Parts: sequence; structure tokens; C-alpha cells
Amino acid sequence: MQTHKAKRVEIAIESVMESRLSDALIEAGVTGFTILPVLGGSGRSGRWSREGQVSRAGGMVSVVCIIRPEKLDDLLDAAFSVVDRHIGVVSVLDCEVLRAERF
Amino acid sequence: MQTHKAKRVEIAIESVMESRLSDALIEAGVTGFTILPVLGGSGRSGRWSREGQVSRAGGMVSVVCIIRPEKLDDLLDAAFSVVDRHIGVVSVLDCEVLRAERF
Amino acid sequence: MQTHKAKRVEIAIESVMESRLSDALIEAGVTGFTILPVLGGSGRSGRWSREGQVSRAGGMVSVVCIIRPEKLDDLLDAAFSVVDRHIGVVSVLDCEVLRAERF
Amino acid sequence: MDGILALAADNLISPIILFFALGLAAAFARSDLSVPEAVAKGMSLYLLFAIGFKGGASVAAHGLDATLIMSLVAGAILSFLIPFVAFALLRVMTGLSVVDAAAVAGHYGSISIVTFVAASSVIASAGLDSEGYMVAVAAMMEAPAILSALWLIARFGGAGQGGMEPGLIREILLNGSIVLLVGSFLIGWITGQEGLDLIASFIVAPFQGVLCLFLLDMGLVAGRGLREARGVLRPPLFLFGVMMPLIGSMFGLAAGLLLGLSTGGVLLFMTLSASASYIAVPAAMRVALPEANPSIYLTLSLGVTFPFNLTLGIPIYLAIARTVTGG
Amino acid sequence: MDGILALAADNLISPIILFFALGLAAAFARSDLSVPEAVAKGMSLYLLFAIGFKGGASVAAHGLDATLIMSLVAGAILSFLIPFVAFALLRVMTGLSVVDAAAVAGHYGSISIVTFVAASSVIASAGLDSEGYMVAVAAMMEAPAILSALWLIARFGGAGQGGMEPGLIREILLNGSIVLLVGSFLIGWITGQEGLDLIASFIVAPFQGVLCLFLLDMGLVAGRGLREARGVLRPPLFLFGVMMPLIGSMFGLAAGLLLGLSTGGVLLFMTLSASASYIAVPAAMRVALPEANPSIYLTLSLGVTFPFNLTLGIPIYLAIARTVTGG
Amino acid sequence: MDGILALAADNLISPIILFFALGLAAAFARSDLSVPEAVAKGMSLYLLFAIGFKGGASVAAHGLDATLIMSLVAGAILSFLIPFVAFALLRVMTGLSVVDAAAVAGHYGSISIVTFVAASSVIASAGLDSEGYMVAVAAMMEAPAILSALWLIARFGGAGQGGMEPGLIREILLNGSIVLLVGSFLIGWITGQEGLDLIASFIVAPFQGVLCLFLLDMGLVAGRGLREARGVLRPPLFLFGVMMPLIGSMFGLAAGLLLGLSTGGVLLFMTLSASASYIAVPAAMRVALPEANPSIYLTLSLGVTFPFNLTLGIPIYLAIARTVTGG
Ligand SMILES: Nc1ncnc2c1ncn2[C@@H]1O[C@H](COP(=O)(O)O)[C@@H](O)[C@H]1O
Ligand SMILES: Nc1ncnc2c1ncn2[C@@H]1O[C@H](COP(=O)(O)O)[C@@H](O)[C@H]1O
Ligand SMILES: Nc1ncnc2c1ncn2[C@@H]1O[C@H](COP(=O)(O)O)[C@@H](O)[C@H]1O
Ligand code: NA
Ligand code: NA
Ligand code: NA
Repeated sequence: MQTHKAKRVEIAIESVMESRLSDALIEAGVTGFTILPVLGGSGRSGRWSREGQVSRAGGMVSVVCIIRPEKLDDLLDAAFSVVDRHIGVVSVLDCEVLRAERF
Repeated sequence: MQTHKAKRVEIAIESVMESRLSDALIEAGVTGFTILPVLGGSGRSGRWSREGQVSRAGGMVSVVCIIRPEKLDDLLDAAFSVVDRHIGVVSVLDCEVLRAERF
Repeated sequence: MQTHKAKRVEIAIESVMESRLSDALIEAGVTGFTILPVLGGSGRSGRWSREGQVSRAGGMVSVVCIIRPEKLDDLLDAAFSVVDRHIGVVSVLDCEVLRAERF
Repeated sequence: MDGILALAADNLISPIILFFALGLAAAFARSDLSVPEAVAKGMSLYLLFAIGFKGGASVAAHGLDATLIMSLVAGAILSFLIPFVAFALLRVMTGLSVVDAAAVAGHYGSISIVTFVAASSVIASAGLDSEGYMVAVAAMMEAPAILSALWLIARFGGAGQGGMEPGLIREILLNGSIVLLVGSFLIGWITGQEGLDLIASFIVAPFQGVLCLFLLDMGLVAGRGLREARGVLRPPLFLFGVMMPLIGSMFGLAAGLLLGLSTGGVLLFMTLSASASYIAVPAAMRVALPEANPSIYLTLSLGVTFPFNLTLGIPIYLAIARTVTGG
Repeated sequence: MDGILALAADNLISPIILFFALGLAAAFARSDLSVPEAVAKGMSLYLLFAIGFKGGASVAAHGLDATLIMSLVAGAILSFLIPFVAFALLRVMTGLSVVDAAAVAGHYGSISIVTFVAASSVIASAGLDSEGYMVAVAAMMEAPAILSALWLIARFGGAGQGGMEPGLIREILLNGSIVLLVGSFLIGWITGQEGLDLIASFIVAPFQGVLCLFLLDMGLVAGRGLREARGVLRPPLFLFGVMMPLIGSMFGLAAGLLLGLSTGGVLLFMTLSASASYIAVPAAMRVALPEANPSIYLTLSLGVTFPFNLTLGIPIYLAIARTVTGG
Repeated sequence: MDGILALAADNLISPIILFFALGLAAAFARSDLSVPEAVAKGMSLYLLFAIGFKGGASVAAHGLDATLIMSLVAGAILSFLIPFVAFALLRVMTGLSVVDAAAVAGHYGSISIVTFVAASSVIASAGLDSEGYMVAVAAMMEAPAILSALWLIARFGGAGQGGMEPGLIREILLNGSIVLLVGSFLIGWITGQEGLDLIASFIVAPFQGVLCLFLLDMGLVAGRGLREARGVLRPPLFLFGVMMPLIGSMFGLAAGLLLGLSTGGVLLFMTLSASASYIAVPAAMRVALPEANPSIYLTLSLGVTFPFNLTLGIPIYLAIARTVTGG
């Protein structure tokens, strides 16, 4: 099966920032992304879990974008502008995709 | 720690198609997969979010399979046969696994 | 944008073992991880789905850790000590991260 | 005419309509108000459970009307038939492709159970009664329209690989809503008044309150859908979304009169025929007709026809039903 | 005998059993009907909250029976003891390995709170009464059986690294169900009738209705489990799943009589002893005994013993309890 | 004084407080008891829906008091003002940075709707009455404090890029809680007694029971937060968390007296001023002031001030309100 090189970017970010990140991504020309829920985690600011939250402020989501390699820098700039002052982990992987015309 | 080369295939697909995809994967000899919930996303057909759905038709899931490299083509054929006419993003990564006897 | 090499380890494990895994990871010096919910899956022990569970015993979660490459072995040892007798799939990918000072 | 207006005005300031409007308004204003998916699904299970059970208990109480079977048959026929009318209208009025027109048509043959519930509330507050087995008719009308839609595609072309996916028929007939509605109906019938007494304080007393919260969520969802799909809703489509329920209701009226139902029963038959599906049919369309554009059929059924029926449609149908049956 | 049959028949057409059957049927027919995980968990919190509180309020009303402590001790002893009986039976009747037999045995020493609730409903509709503190006995019986199972492994070998994981004991004793049940019991006791009046329309009136929906979900889950695990359920295992509750109930009967409980209290003791855990014990087994096959113990306790107790077991135990206590 | 103690003791053994305590205890003991996120959110929607609607219906019943507008204005002023008092106190008493002090201060100007609900329960069991529109005052007080916090940062420096994110104001004013509370209030007002009769068995009868379950969850969350954030809670901070509500309540008292409210109304104004936000304000702070440490403001508002108000604060405020108004 014919596949094509692409980048998979994963951004873990606080839920309250989700809509700002989505807007920034779309503005940067990202054609698609998928948002996964996050149950909990641990980092420099300690451990947390979704069931221990009264507040909308607490949760995080993980945003996954698959893009053409040449768009990577635009995406990272856009993501960084949102994540900069905020909690967030950004990682990039190499991958292959089917149906490249979709990206 | 001893690790072994494998492929990690991720298929984002509409929830209504999930059981058809699972059946196709099992038929293609895939020994295991994990299904993650998806909260929302964006693509050529616009933005959507799980909380804005009355309909079972709306949601998506993400199916992750880790397989031996030599099984990749069978898996992609199986996945493609289901995804073909439908919404769906298929990506493939190289990875290493512990306990290769399980795959 | 400046990125740095890192490893992305993904551990699918039964929910009941989650706190034991987290403790082991933190003890092994892992500075952060993110826990994703799992809806269902299939493996040698058959198919399962979260909506078919009365029992806390049934579900799984997926734990994702992004770490510096040199910490990989410690992490895998820690993960293996928990996963060993239990159900669990451990995979490792190469990735790049922004803001390496956080890891 | 005055009566209709008064009734519509009365209906418009009922809490359930106002909560629907609140949801719409919150969505348009882009508030982050939202009902968790699990809670919304839980409320819809509750509503199906409650109306199914109450329908069954009412059949147990009033005895089995000889027209039950006839009503079921009539419901199935209407569900098969209405999509053809809708399809013809869509092809004439709007520029929709065959695939999209067939998909939309399928939705209008099927039903919206929440519209049915709202009509039942109106019946109750108008002091009328209705046949308990109308719940079973509602279940009966869910699926046949899907077959009509697929047949329309097969006949008039459009989707290359059109045709039935294996297992789809079983999935449609055994979809959760139908199973719960019919199952609760049967259990209500079997256990009768005694069963109803046991669980009345769960399914009768709090029903209207749950319905308010549920319609708040429906308003949010419909509003968000309309906001996303602004572009889709050109005037001819919008017009179709308002005309089609009125046309559908006439078929329901005919059926109800032929069957000799009570005023409430006629109203319910009109409402079922007038309403459009936004759960079972969209799911089936995604599987069988992925080429059809979901934002067209969801926007029409959920964004236009559902609010129309809820606010203006039901009072109109009630006025007609009353006039015609003299009830 | 006639009495048992009439009672069983009566029990079989109660809404809660019929909704359980609906769930089973929907699962077997592979309907996609499902209750969201969060809603199912919410309902189980509600049930624990309600029965705990009502038990406590009843203790506050009727005064503290001198046998409370004795009943708790008896419960703990039964929970410790029954696994040994179950283990011996399993090793004789079935070909299960030591590990699997011990794991299954642990489930039968512990209890199913929903079975307890169903028995309480039967008591109420039979016009009987029971000791409020039986709720505390139920909580008491959850955990000891797990220790017996682990001891059986340690004694008869099987799992290489058998033995207690650190922290497991604390986890078992403080598992959410026990804490909520005991906590609500104590709060009901402290606040008494006044507290009950305050929240009765939440925990008394809608209780049966919630139980129906909850059992619908249990039926779905049990049915899906049975469908997946067909292969596991060989005749000797099935037989064990039906015999063991009957044997267990005899131990409960003995305890109830020795303690001089009311007819209702005896029935509850029999039911607790007869029922098998499908929440706390499976979780503990996954941690401590991952080598044991979960589809064996879950299928037996949830797929065989739970439906058996719900439909036939409880009427049998009630008939026996009535005969023996003359109640 | 005796009166306060008796009242506090009485309050302390009410089911809602005891369930909160149960949650705290379970969290400290590291039980795995937990309420699913969706269920907790569903219950909070229910509480907002119910108190909003009841407030509106009460306004419809008692006619519109001339002081409604004045009360809204007073609420807004208090919400703007109290953060300045809190900020000064924090800078003097504790070593918090400007950013953290401003963030905490914002929380104390805003309100906790559950504390408001608990005070309403106390009013009802004390046989008092209150102005229905206090619900609208509560909604009014949610947001202004956030602006004060941001102004404090801008004025006293601290965060480099302080200042309003685009869209934040809209988000704050249209946050889900405010929209649902105000919307339900208006609908309750429009539909009046008739509307209330329709849904009373959903929003009145089961209210206290839902509140118990909800406070169980609040106890779990507060307890887990306190356990995680032990390190943060140094004595001066803890002291602030207890003193600030008392100080805040005095502002509320002044406002209530100036407006000439009933005893119940004065108590509610005191409670609103005394309570601290743990939903709307933390969310806004994460967006606008990510440099502020969430464990400080969440621990203070949810871990210290909320339990203080619930247990001791409200009885104190009630005693004062009664003495001063002679009610
Ligand atoms: N190294 C990591 N790998 C995966 N997720 C992480 C990592 N570091 C932080 N996170 C996630 O980001 C959240 C906030 O991190 P922090 O800002 O370090 O407290 C954590 O609670 C985790 O969910
Ligand atoms: N490039 C992408 N990266 C990640 N997810 C995507 C991407 N494109 C589409 N998706 C997901 O697939 C769904 C449907 O895509 P589409 O068919 O393009 O509307 C979207 O809503 C996303 O959840
Ligand atoms: N190859 C695989 N790829 C992804 N997930 C897997 C794989 N194998 C097993 N899993 C996950 O691990 C669970 C238990 O696997 P098993 O122990 O093989 O039954 C499955 O239900 C899946 O959720
Ligand atoms: Na219709
Ligand atoms: Na037992
Ligand atoms: Na305040």
C-alpha cells in the first residue's frame, strides 16, 4: 500500500486553552487535528486526575495533528505562541500516511 | 532492556464504523489493538466536538495497533477496505516493543 | 523552531495497576507522564469494551511518558517491574520536543 | 385561527420550550455551557424508559384496542412512503444531489422521539387522552424510512457502491432506542398498574423536569449545529424544513382518521409523521451512505424541523386534530 | 413447594427482573443498547448511598439490637469460611487449576450488593421487616474472602509469586463501595428520622425505578460477558455456579438462626452468603493474582450466580426462611 | 453565643455536612471512592437549574421588590471591591508574590454557588424566608472580581505579559454556570407558579438528596486537593482562608442592611461575600494569569474557606443576621 511521509505533532495542553490552540492551528493552515481526552498526569506542578476536579480549570487534552513535513514549522510556531506561557508538552514524530491528498 | 522493532498504526475513524474495522482487523490476523476515545476535531468536513452531538453518528474513535513489521501490509489493506469510502486518517510509525512474543 | 531528541514511551495497562505504575515511574525519576483513557480493545484475552464493565477490574489506561533518551532504560526497567506479571503493552518511539528544559 | 395562536403562545412559554430556547441562545452566544455526553445519553435512556413503560401500562389499563395492529401497519407504511414525497419535493425545490436528497428524505420518514414526548406533554396539559400503544407505533416508524432512502439511491443512482452493508438491517432494527422503547413498553404492559405504582415516582413525577434539562441540551446541540452549518442552509432548504413537517402531518392525519383514533392519538400520528429523525437515521446514513453530507441532513432535521415542530408545529397539529375529530 | 413456585413466578414478572431480562436479551441479540459507564457508576453510587442511609436510619428508629456486633462477627466468619467450601467443591467438581479455583472461591465468600438490594425489595413487597444493620454486615462480608483466596494460593501453590502486594489490604478495606455504604449507614444512624425525612424523596421514592435501569445495565453487561465467554462455561462450572449459592445460603441460614434474626434478616443473611462479588473481588484478583483467568470468575459470578439468585434463588431463600422462622 | 454554638452543632450533624465530611475522610484515607466527572457535572447543572428556577418562581410569586436593581448593583460593587481588601491582607499577612496574591484575591471577590445553596437550606430549616432574586445577585457577583484581580496585576506588576487575552471577558460573562443560573431564573420568573408546579417533583423534592451526593464529591475533591497541596498551606495562608470570609461577610452584612433585606436575604448576602469561587475564577486565572500557582488559590478557596463556611461560617452569619435584623 502506497504511503507518504508526514509529521505527527502531539500537544498536551490545559482544556481552558483548547479553543485558543485550535484557532491558532487553523489560522496557521493546519487542515486537520484530533483532540483526545486526558484522564490525569504528572509533571513539575504535581499529580492530578480528572476525577479530582471541580473546576473546569484543571483538565488537559491532547491534540494530535498529522501534517505534511513542510508545514511543520508554521504549526510549531502557532502552537508555541499559545503554549508559551502555559502548561503544555509538544512532541513531533515522523510517520507515514495513507491517502496523502487529504493533508 | 531488550526491545524489538514493530509498527504502530493509528486509525481515526467514525464510531459507527468501529465494529466493522475491528472485525476487518481481526480477520486480517491482527492480534491486538486498543481503542481510544476522541473528544473532537477538525478536518475538511469542519469542526466537531463530542459534547455537541445528539447523534451516535457524530463521534470518532482512534484505534491503535502495534504489529510486527511483516504484517503491516495486511493490516493496511484491511483498514483501507473499511476506511475507503469513509472518514478516516491512517498513520504508521516505527516503534520498539518489549515482550515481542506477545505480537 | 529548535527541537530536541527524546523518547516517547506508551504503556497500555489495566486501570487497577495505574497507581502502582505511576509510583514506579516517579521513583525511577520520570518527571512527567500523561494518562489517556481507553475505550476498549482486543488481545490474547479477547475483546472488551468499557461499556460492558461493571467491574473496576476491567478497564485499561494508556500512559504516555516523554523522556530524555538517556533515561529510557530506567523507565523501561520500572515499567517492566510492574507490567511483568500483568497485562500490558509497552512501546517506544523516537520523537522531538520543544522546550527541552522541561524534561 | 385565534385558538391556534393562543395555543401556540401558551406552548411557547412552557418551561420545556423556554429551556430549549435558552440552549439555542447560549449556543448562538458561544457560551461554554454544555451537558456532558454521558448525562445527555443517560437522560435520553430515562425518557425512552419512561414513555415506553407508561405507554405499556396504559395499554394494560385500557385493554387492547383492536386497532393496535392496524396502527402499527399504518405507521410502517407511512415511514416507507413519506421519504418518496420528501425526495420528490427536494429534487423539485432544492438543488440537492440524488445522494443528499435521498439521505434527507430518509430522515423525514423516520421520527423524533423527543418531539413525540413534547406532543404527549401538550396532550396531557390540554386534558386529552391518547392510545398508549402510540409508543409502539413510534418504534415501528423508526426504521422503514431507511430502506426507502437506500432504494431511492439504488433506483436513481448517485453513490457508486450504494447498497446494503452486511449487518446494517440488524443494526437498524436492534438499535438501542428501539430496543429500550419496545422493551419498556412490553414490561409496562406485562406489569401493568402494579408495576407503574412501583416506579411512578421515578418515571412520572420528575419527567417534566428531566425533559426541561434534556431540551436545554437539545437547544445547545441544535444551536451549535446551526452555527457551524450556516453556509448549508440556503432558503429553499430552509423552506423545505418547514413545509415538509406540515405535509407529513397530513399523512398522519389521514392515517389517524382512517384508524378512528382519539384526538390525542391523531395528534400523535400527525406529530410522528411530521417529525424527522436525528439519531437512528443519521447513524445508518454514515454507514450506508457516507457520501451524503451529514451537515445537510442534521441541520435540516435538528436545526429546522425539530424547533419548528416543538414551537409552532404541535399547536397547529393539535388545532387541526381537534377541529377534525371534534375532540 | 407451590408457595415457592408462586413466589418465583411473582418475582419473575416484577419490573426489576424483567428489565434485567431485557438487558440480557438485548446483549444476546447484539443490540447496541448501552448505558454510559459514568451513568452506570452514578447509579451504583446512588444505590449504595440509599441503602446505606436507610439501613442506618432504621437502626436509629428501632434502637440498637444487641446482636449487631455478633452479626458483624458472623458475617466476617462466613466470608472467611465460604471460600474454603467453594475451593474444595471446585477442585472436586471441575478441572480448574489451583489459581483459578482459589480466585473463583474468593468471589463466593464475598457478596453482591445488588443481589442484597433485590432481596430487600422482595422483603418489602412481602410485607416483612429486617434488621437495618444488615447493610453493615454486607459491608463486613466484602473483604475477608479475598484473604482466604490468597491464603489458599499460598498453601496449595500455583502462582509463583503469590502473596500480598504492598498496599492491597488497605485498598480492599477502603474500596469505594465499602466506604460509601458504611459512611451512609453511619450518617443515616446519626441523623435518624430527621435526616431521612429530609432526603426521603431522593432515596426512597425513586429507588425502585433507578434499580430497574441499573438492572437493565447489569443484564447488558452479564449478557455481553456470557456471549464473549461461551467457551469457558463448561457444564461442571455452570453447575457449580448454581449449586454454590444454594450451599452458601445454608451457611447464612445457620448464622441467621443462631443469631435469632427476624425472617427478613435471615433471608438477607442467606442472600449475602449465596451471592458472589463482581466488583471488589475481581479488582483485587487482577492486582494480586493476575495469572487467574478473569473470564472464568466474572462469567460465573455475574453470568450464572447473579441471575440465578435474582430469579430463583431469592424466592427459594425466602420460602425457606419463612418455613424455618415461622415468619 | 450559646445560640451560635447550638446552631453550629445542629448544622454540623446535618446530612449534607456529614456527607462532605465523609468525602474528606475518604480522601484523606486514600480510598478510591470517586464520583465520575460527568455525574458530578450533571449534579452541578441540576443544582444551578433548580436554584435558578426556584429563585425566579419566588420572584414571580412575591412580586418584584423595588430593591432588585439596587441589590444587583450592590453585588457587583462588592465583587469588585472585596479583592482589594483581600489583596492588601494577603500582602501584609503572607509572603505571597503579587501575582499569586492578586489571583487569590480574585477568588474571594467572586462566589461559591454551593455555599449559597447550603445557606439557603439553613434558611429553610430555620423557618426563614429570603428574596428570590438573591440568585440573580449571586450570578452578578461571579465575574467582576476577575477584573479587579487583573487590574491589581496591571497596577502592581508581576506578570510580564499581564493584560486581557482577547475573548476572555466574553468567556467569563457567558460561562456556563452564569448562563444556566440566570436563564433558569428568568424562566422560573416567566412561568411562575404554574411552571414550578410542573417540575417541582424534579427540582424541589429530591434537591436535598442530590446536594448530599454532590457534597460527598466536593469533600473528596477538597480532601484530595488538600493532601496534594499540604506543602502550600503554611499557617498565615490558612489563617487568611478563615479570616477573609469573616471579613467578607461584614461587607455583605452592610450591603444587606442598607438595602433593607429580610433576615434570610442578609444571611445570603453575607454568605456570598464570604464565599470564594472555585470554578469560574480558577478557569479565568489559568487563561489570563498562568504564572499564578493554582494549588495556592484552589487549596485556599476549596480546601479552607469552603469547609469553613459550610460548617462554622453559615451558622455564625445566621446568628449575626438574626441579631442585627431582629429576625
Ligand atoms: N514528560 C512528560 N511526558 C508526558 N506528559 C507530560 C510530561 N510532562 C508533563 N506532562 C503533562 O503535562 C502536565 C503538566 O505538566 P507540568 O507543567 O510539568 O506540571 C502533566 O500533568 C502531564 O499531564
Ligand atoms: N491531519 C489530521 N490530523 C489529525 N486528525 C485529523 C486530520 N484530518 C482529519 N482528522 C480527523 O478526522 C476527522 C474527519 O476529517 P475530515 O474527513 O477531513 O473532516 C476530523 O474531525 C479529525 O478528527
Ligand atoms: N498489539 C497490540 N496493539 C495495541 N494494543 C494491544 C495489542 N495487544 C494488546 N493490546 C491491548 O492490551 C489489552 C490486553 O491484551 P492481552 O493481554 O493480549 O489480552 C488488549 O485488550 C488491548 O487493549
Ligand atoms: Na416523520
Ligand atoms: Na457470598
Ligand atoms: Na465572595
